[in-house]
Amino acid sequence: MAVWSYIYAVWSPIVWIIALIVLAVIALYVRSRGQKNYKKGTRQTDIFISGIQVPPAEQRHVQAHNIYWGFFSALKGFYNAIMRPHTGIINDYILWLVVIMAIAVLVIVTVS
Amino acid sequence: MMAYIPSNIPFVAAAALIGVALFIIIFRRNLIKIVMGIAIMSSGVNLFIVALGYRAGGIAPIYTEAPEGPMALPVVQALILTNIVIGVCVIALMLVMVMHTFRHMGDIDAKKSRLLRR
Amino acid sequence: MEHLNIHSPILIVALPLFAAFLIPLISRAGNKVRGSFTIALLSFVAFLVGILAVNIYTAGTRVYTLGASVPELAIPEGYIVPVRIIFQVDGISIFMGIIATVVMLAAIIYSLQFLKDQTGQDRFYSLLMLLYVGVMGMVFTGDMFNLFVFLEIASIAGAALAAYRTNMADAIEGGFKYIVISAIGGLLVLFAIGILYSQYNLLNIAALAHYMEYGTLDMIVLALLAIAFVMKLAGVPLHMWAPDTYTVAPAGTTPMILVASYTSMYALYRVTFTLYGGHIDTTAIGWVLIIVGVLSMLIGVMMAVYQTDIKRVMAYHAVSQGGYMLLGVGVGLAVLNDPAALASYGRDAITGGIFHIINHVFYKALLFMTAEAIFFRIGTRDLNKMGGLARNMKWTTVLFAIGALAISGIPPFNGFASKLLIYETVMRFNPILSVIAMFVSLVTLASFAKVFYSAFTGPEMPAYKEVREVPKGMIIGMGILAVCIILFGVFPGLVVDTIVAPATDALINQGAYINSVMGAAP
Amino acid sequence: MRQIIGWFALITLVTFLISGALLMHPFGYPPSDMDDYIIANSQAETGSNNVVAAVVFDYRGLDTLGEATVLFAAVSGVLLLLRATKKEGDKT
Amino acid sequence: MLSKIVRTVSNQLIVFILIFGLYIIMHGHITPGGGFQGGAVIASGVVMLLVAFGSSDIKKALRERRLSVLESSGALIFIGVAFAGIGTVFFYNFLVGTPIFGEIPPIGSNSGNVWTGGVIPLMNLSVGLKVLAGLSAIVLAMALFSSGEEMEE
Repeated sequence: MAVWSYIYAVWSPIVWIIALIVLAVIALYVRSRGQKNYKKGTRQTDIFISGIQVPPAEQRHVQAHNIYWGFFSALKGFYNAIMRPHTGIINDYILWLVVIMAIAVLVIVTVS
Repeated sequence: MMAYIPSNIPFVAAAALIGVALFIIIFRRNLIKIVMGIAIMSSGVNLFIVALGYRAGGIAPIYTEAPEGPMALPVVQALILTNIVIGVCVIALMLVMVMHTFRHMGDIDAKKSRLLRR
Repeated sequence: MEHLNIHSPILIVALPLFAAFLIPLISRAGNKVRGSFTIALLSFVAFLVGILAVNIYTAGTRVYTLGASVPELAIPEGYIVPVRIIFQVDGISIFMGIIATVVMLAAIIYSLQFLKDQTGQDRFYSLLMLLYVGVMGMVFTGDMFNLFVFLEIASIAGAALAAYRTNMADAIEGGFKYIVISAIGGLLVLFAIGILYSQYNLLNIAALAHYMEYGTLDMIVLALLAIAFVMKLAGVPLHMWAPDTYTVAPAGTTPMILVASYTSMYALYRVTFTLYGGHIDTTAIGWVLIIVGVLSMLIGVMMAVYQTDIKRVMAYHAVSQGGYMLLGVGVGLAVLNDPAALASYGRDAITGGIFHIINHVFYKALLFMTAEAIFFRIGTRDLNKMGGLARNMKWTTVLFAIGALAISGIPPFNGFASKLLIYETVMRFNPILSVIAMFVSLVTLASFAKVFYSAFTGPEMPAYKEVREVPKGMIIGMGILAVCIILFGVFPGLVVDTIVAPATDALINQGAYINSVMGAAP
Repeated sequence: MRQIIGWFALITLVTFLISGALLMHPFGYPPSDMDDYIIANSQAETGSNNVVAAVVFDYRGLDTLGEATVLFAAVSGVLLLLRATKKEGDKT
Repeated sequence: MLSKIVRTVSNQLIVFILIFGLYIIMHGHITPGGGFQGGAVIASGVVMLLVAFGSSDIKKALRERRLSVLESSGALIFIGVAFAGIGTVFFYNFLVGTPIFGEIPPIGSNSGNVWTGGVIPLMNLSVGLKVLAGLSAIVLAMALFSSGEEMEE
């Protein structure tokens, strides 16, 4: 029931969950072996950026717009290409429909 | 194929009407004109479907005081009755949305009154 | 009980319809009365769906002829073709029905709290019921024109609901786009139905499939129907309406509009497998589906990473995940006429594609609901303005995490189960496609990591110090879906064997569908 | 660019639609298996002289119910969209 | 609001429009017409009144709430008649052969009899109610919106 087997692989979520629990136990054990003399709220846990003034908490949050900035700038050409069709004009949506439908009719009639 | 051209004119007219409607919907930016295009397209489809049911020399499919003769097909007439009402409903709803668009944006140009893109 | 069983196909459609007509009257008695009435009626309908499902899994396809003297009398005595409208419910119909019913229940429970102080509630619930009726009618009917009528019901109700927030200009725009797209798609479908009618003088799907000759006109019809349905299910490059509409629709309705688009996917499968199966070049059509699927996956996910509107991210992911379904079923369709390949992986590919529908609808509905929960509390959908919400909205955070992990294909949630099936089978068909699918899954994870990071983690924003957890009703609505996600992820074998395998068989076995109506013909 | 693509696609599609219209059965001589049954039997089965009414309300009654539903949905939608939204505590 | 001539004429004309619409609705099963067509005729009469008298006057007479109730009840009667046949099958024409609208006309061309058609006249009536209320409500709502008046909730 929980073991799900077909041609290639056997996949059992129960085994996966058990493995996950075992791993979690190991991780907790390793964590509990760590140093005990760290205290929250002292200078030990303060942020240190090579001596630069640390901004207040509200400004430290990276905005969604800036996440994966490198990814987008690397793929700039690709994004420019796929952004162009997304005009948001309803006429263009219908134009796409007509174009694809014309192609589909051509393909289906010529193939068969 | 050529032999059918004179007798198949109603179907051709309906197909042409759909083409005209698609032209309007693609090339006209005015939202009201888009709605008009859909109305024309609806009429084209209705014309096409009701023309399917015509029988040469046929009479309306009603037995009350019916003269002799073959009857036109009744199912298509029921179908377009349904589609006419659907068309009216769709157009009413679209016009309400165009009214709201105008109220919000002060414009019914599809290119100028859009907020959602990309 | 026996009576209920016999009439269950029509009762499942007619009772919500009755409720939709009654809701404007009943609303005068107050919001509580309307809420309990809606929930009670939907629970009863869910019970009927259960009865019908059990019956179909044991006894096979069910035929219900409306207005005949006996429900099973599909063809009038002594005649050769069906005349009346026939409801024909088989494995895949009831599969879609189960999806719609579960999502509808969750959406109604969620909306009861979500809309508590809003205006226009009576119309809202009425239209939501009509959307459900449209979906159920589309999947149960065995008649082409009836399919069109229910498609239009679903479209009109969906468009009106998408534009529910009339104070916002973008809501109106999303609704307008949806209704224009639906109207044109619907008219093209109707034109195609007219051509079919002119050739065979029939409207019943099984009878049409029985008499199908596949001439030039039928090819034009296939193109019209297929492309119109591809647009309604938001396959690239006809997907652009989907983000616009899903983004603005209020929470309870977005999942139902999503279900309505997958109902169009059902109609596409019905057309390609049942109506034209056995005539078309399945390899070519299968490859068309695969190409549309791969394009949807890639472009959908790449667009989703870029977005900064939380619902728009999810809407583009809906496009992308739709690609998985098309990919799986497309692979199965491509090898449909090759018995060896079909038995070794084609059937499993279709199973994976169909299984992904139910999984995707559940977690995407959950994600849309969590996004609207955030909107409900902070009044914006912009990810740039969010941050630190996990501190005050713990349940929402947990539920969002479940949905995000499920959509990214992390075991043991349900997304992994169907994605694994698709990867494995597509790998044997063409390894490159499988690699693309895995890459898309990876980008999906990255995209949801971005959403999770920018909305829930981080320091507490000063503007959102007073934000509270959403009301209990909304959490219950989301919880139903979350429980389904976890159960489906932990027991995938059970789900596949009970509800997905019959759906696959129903798609592949065209002869059984035709026989259940045309078997009685002399 | 857009104009050219649009015209090209439109002309292709309409050409196919028109050629489809030409390939159809000659106007006035449709095949009529289903309709013949209805014309022959509607009076005996439904008692209605008007065959179209018999089709609309009896043979294809569910379509008419659907059509009434569409009208209901449109009215609900119009009244929903044109509702007064000035109530207190109404979030947009 | 238009001139006095228009108002007076439309006041007289609405009666005939109502009668004609009702005739089309009730004879739907023997002559061309039916619920939708008759309902549309009556709704066009309402539109005529709307044009002649202006939306604010009509609003007092035709409350949108009443129209909505009328529409719901039309739809409920329709689906109720369909449900009534569920002893056999949904949409079964259970009135054929009974005294109410149940007579079978002579097969072939005949002069027409109102007491035929089974459930068809009932459905015509309910659909007629629904269509006249629905279309009037749509037009009224749009007129009120474009004239800037608030509708009652």
